[in-house]
Amino acid sequence: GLYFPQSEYVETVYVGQLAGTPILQVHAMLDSDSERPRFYLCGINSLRRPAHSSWFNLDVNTGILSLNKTLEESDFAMLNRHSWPVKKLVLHAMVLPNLTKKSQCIKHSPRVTLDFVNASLPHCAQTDMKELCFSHRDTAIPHIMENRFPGALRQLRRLTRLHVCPNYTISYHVESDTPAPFAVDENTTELVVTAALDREESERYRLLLVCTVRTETLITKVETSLDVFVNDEDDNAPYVNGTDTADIIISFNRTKGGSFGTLFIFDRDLTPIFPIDQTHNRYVGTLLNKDPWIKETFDIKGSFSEMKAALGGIRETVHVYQLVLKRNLYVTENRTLQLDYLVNDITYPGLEGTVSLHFNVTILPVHMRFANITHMFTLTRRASLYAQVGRVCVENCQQFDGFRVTYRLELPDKNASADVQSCYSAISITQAEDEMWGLLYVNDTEALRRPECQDLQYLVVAQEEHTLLEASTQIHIILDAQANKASQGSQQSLSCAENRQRGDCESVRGLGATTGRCQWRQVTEKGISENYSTCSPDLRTCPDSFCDAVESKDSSICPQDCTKKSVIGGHERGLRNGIQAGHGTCYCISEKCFCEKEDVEEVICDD
Amino acid sequence: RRPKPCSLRQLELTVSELGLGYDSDETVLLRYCSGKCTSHRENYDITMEHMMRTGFRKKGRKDKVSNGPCCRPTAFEKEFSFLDNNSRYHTIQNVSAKNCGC
Amino acid sequence: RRPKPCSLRQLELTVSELGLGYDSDETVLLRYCSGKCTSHRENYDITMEHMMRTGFRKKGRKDKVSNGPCCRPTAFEKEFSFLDNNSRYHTIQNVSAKNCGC
Amino acid sequence: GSPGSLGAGSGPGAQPEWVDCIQASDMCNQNPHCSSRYRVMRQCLVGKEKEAMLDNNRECQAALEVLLVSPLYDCRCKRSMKKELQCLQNYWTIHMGLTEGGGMDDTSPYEPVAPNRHHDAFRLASISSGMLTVAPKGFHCVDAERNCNPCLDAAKACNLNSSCKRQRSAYIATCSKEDPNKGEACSKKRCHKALRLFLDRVPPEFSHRLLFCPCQSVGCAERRRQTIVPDCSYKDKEKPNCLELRKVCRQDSLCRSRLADYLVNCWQSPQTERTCPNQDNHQACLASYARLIGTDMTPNYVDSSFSNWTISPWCTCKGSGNQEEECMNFLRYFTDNTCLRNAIQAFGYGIDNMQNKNESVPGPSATTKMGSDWSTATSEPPFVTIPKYPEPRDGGLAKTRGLPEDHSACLCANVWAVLPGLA
Repeated sequence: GLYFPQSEYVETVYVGQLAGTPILQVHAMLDSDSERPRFYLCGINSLRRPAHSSWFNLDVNTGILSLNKTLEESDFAMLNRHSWPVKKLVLHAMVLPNLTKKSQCIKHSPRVTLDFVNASLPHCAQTDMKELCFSHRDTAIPHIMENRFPGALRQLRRLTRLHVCPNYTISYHVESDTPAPFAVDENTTELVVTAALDREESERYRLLLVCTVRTETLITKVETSLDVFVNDEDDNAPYVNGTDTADIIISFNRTKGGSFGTLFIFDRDLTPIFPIDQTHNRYVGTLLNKDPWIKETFDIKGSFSEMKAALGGIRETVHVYQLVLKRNLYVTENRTLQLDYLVNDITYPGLEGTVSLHFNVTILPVHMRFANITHMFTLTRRASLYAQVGRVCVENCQQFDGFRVTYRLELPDKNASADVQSCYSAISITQAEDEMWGLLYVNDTEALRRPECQDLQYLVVAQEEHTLLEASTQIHIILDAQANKASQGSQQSLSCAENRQRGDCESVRGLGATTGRCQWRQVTEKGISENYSTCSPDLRTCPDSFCDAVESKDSSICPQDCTKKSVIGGHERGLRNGIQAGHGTCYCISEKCFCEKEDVEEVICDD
Repeated sequence: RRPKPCSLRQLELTVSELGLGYDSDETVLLRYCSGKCTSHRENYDITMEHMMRTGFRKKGRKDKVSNGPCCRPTAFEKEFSFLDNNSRYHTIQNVSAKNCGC
Repeated sequence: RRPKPCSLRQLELTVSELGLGYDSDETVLLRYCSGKCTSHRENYDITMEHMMRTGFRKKGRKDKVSNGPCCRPTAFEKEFSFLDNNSRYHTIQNVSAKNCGC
Repeated sequence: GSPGSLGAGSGPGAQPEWVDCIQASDMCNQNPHCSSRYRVMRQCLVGKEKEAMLDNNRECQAALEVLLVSPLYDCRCKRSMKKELQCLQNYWTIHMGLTEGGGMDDTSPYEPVAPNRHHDAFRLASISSGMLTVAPKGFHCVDAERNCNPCLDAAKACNLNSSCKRQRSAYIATCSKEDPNKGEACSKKRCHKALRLFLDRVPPEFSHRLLFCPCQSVGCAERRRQTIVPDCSYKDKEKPNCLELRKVCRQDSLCRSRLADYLVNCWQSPQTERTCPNQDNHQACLASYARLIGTDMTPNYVDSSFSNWTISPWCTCKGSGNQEEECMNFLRYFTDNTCLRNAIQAFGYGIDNMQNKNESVPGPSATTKMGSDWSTATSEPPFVTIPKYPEPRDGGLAKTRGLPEDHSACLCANVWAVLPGLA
């Protein structure tokens, strides 16, 4: 409907100005040819209209605000008790397409702020040319809706100064670097937009307003710039620039929430992200497929962002659409389908406000199989409890997402003798919640060291948890030479991490030690380093800032990766637990870890 | 010169100078405990001193024991946070003493 | 050989061997505290270690500080009485530890 | 008399101490006529339909009219007072109904600060002309050889004061503590509270020094940027639209109050010659800026540039649609604020030696620059300025005559005059 191009009007009024004196003129732009704007003063909120509003009159047809009474000193004093020489009067105006008695303001009613000065209007001699030409504090920037009717948007003449210098002639004209459909109506001195505007062509016009003041002896030109913004409306249909079809293959990653494929829809109109419930350029999407399986399995996720057009840098919108899985897919799922998605720009009035997008989806089954190789692992009989032997993984397991594969060990020959079967307790397999591979580790050192337990062969069975699909493979663990008697002593295995020096570390057995002995890592850098010195059961897996499935079986295996307790000394914590970086040597005593420079001997307090 | 008794002392130094490995030019007031605890010794301490000198050796023991109460913090300042020279924040606990005792 | 943590130990010896100057052949079970307090150390201790090595000297300080919690009795056996070799009774306090702590 | 002039201690002429809005609410509750309307008013403001309720509901209108002549209209809140939030909530119970919709017309619920009694040691024009910051006199470098880093010295001063050190460690620990179970870097809510506590409890000579230390190096500027632990208190995954952020802030009494206070003390519309309200009271501006930290509208330096730094809340004007101009205008309160820039630079020059703390001016509010839109709005004392006009393009023949009687003009206008024969 009718709208005000400005949300704020500012002017100054003086004691002594007479009833009928024009103050300023508000303007409304037409929304349709038949509209006739009716202007009214109104009350912004629930209060009785302020006393001073009765001093003013707003002409219902012209929008000219003028004085209803002569402004007196008493009016100024009565306003309020402050002693400021200038008091601010605030009014509000509204425009309706018909006559009304309503006094409550409607939405978007501009504010009129009048500075009431406790002095009389300056005479011509005291009036500067600038004051004569332009209302001094009117910095409001007009906003004009695109595609609308030409019309006056602003009174350039300073109405309060109309009769201050009667023998001056004042005229206005407008200039602009780039062609702009604006002119000045010489009779009414109103700035007029002469044609419907198109925001998609220009969002803003930078005008130069020139006021010419002619006296008998002098011609003075006063210029000032005025920006006019063009407001957007949904007058452009969505379009695809490039393809409207995405070919998608879903194989290993079939997890709920996974997103696939990306299609773009462009729109030369703006799409504000605030306020959210804005009804401007709103897109609604509809999945056209009726198949319930598709509706339960897939969704389309849309998002949009603002971008600048290559040509002219005009703001526009790009919408991005992706296919999203609403649930995990079983490994056996194997089908091809086409999704059709209709996007509708519901605020675009024209017919072509819709665009169809197509997602050609191929869902491949996941084959559970092990690589066709013989899995060989070597292991020393001196290995400690929890020593990691190696990993087993079905093909492509690293890319699996959305389903879980568990691993177990079985004897290749179920009717082997009890003695032979007892050897097989030597090795076990485990797996972390979020890991797709199995970790082989030493589970029984006694069995490992028994001479009769020669090379061990296991059957690894991998099973998918929903479909119970299985795959298996043979693994072969080759044990090195006889475990010598010395190392078989019942030396109590302790946490490698407790050792603070290379000598102690490499001479001691520790939980998880693959070689049977702990391994020392020496830092070279100064300060707090990720390669801190430490004693580890196996430098390949500890410390690596990751508390894996075997390490989490016992806090003494690799506290450097798994400790949740506080760390003393200069350090940086790992993302979830453990020590990411440490100063000097890091060592741990029952999960409490310390990082410090190591060249010290124990000092007793012998004061 | 009578040995100073166990008390709280302070020293202004940079975080880097704390020797914890952090690289930061921020300054901190390090409070620590130093001084003698002689007046808090018990018969136990006199005996321990004797045992450390000769007693344990005679009994074939190599234990190391403290022959007197230590001047130690009885409470720490809970935490100290600072920005290091790579613009990363760190918070360290119990680095400065709040009060001392034997 | 893992450094033994701070714990209560005991040793049988005569009163004369206590080194307190009493002459008595009576036997006493002396309990004392020994062992490491490594796992009770705090940032303070690491800093003190560094300061003792270089820090204090750089700042012109000569303070001596303990760079770790001490293994000390947290309670004593209240008293112990005995007859010396001149048939005179004596009672001495706090000569044997009841329990230990860092 | 005009509405709002009644109420304890606000008779004409008298300049009494301010009534705080907790006392005012107690006084109203002791008066049956007032307390019943107060209850009605609180009902009117509950829920989403409060704007419609205020405009159309007769009972709400009647209640508001009674409350406008109660002490609740002219009450104010002291900064860092006990029960500050409750005081602010009482204030907004009345004033929520007085302000227009989205506009930034809130008057500050806090007691107005006293105008700056002595002008700055040297005219700030040299600063406001965008001169590069030079090594400030106020912040002499403690250690000549080490490159000068006043922000590091500020951290040192705090660390050597046990209370400041404890408070600083508390908010940094809270703001840099990972929240693993929630998978978030930290708890922004807890961090904001810790920051507010720090800024409330630690005197400005420590906190302002950390926030506004003048920098001559990237390292120093980065330390200054890090002061509020921005990864937790400031940044977020996405940048909201600034109008959205303003709306969220105005729905929270504390944020709305501190934003209003910031605008009242830190924003001077370009029309006047002074760069800061309250006679260039830089201290009041810095204090109200600092108190925005820890609210939804937390501002910060956007990068570690030291010469021409920019301050902004965490928001963007992208996606503003037709309200881009309004959005940019709001953002300029931070990114293009001469008063804030001068106040920070003056702090760096050591000019503002905290002589006029936040003493409050007695009596009801006299300064409502933003102009509350109701009848008794006033404006500041007459703004006297010689308009800054760019030199006329080709040298005008006659200069403008006489002083403009309206003393000021904000429009930049080029003027030149031509003899009739030559036109």
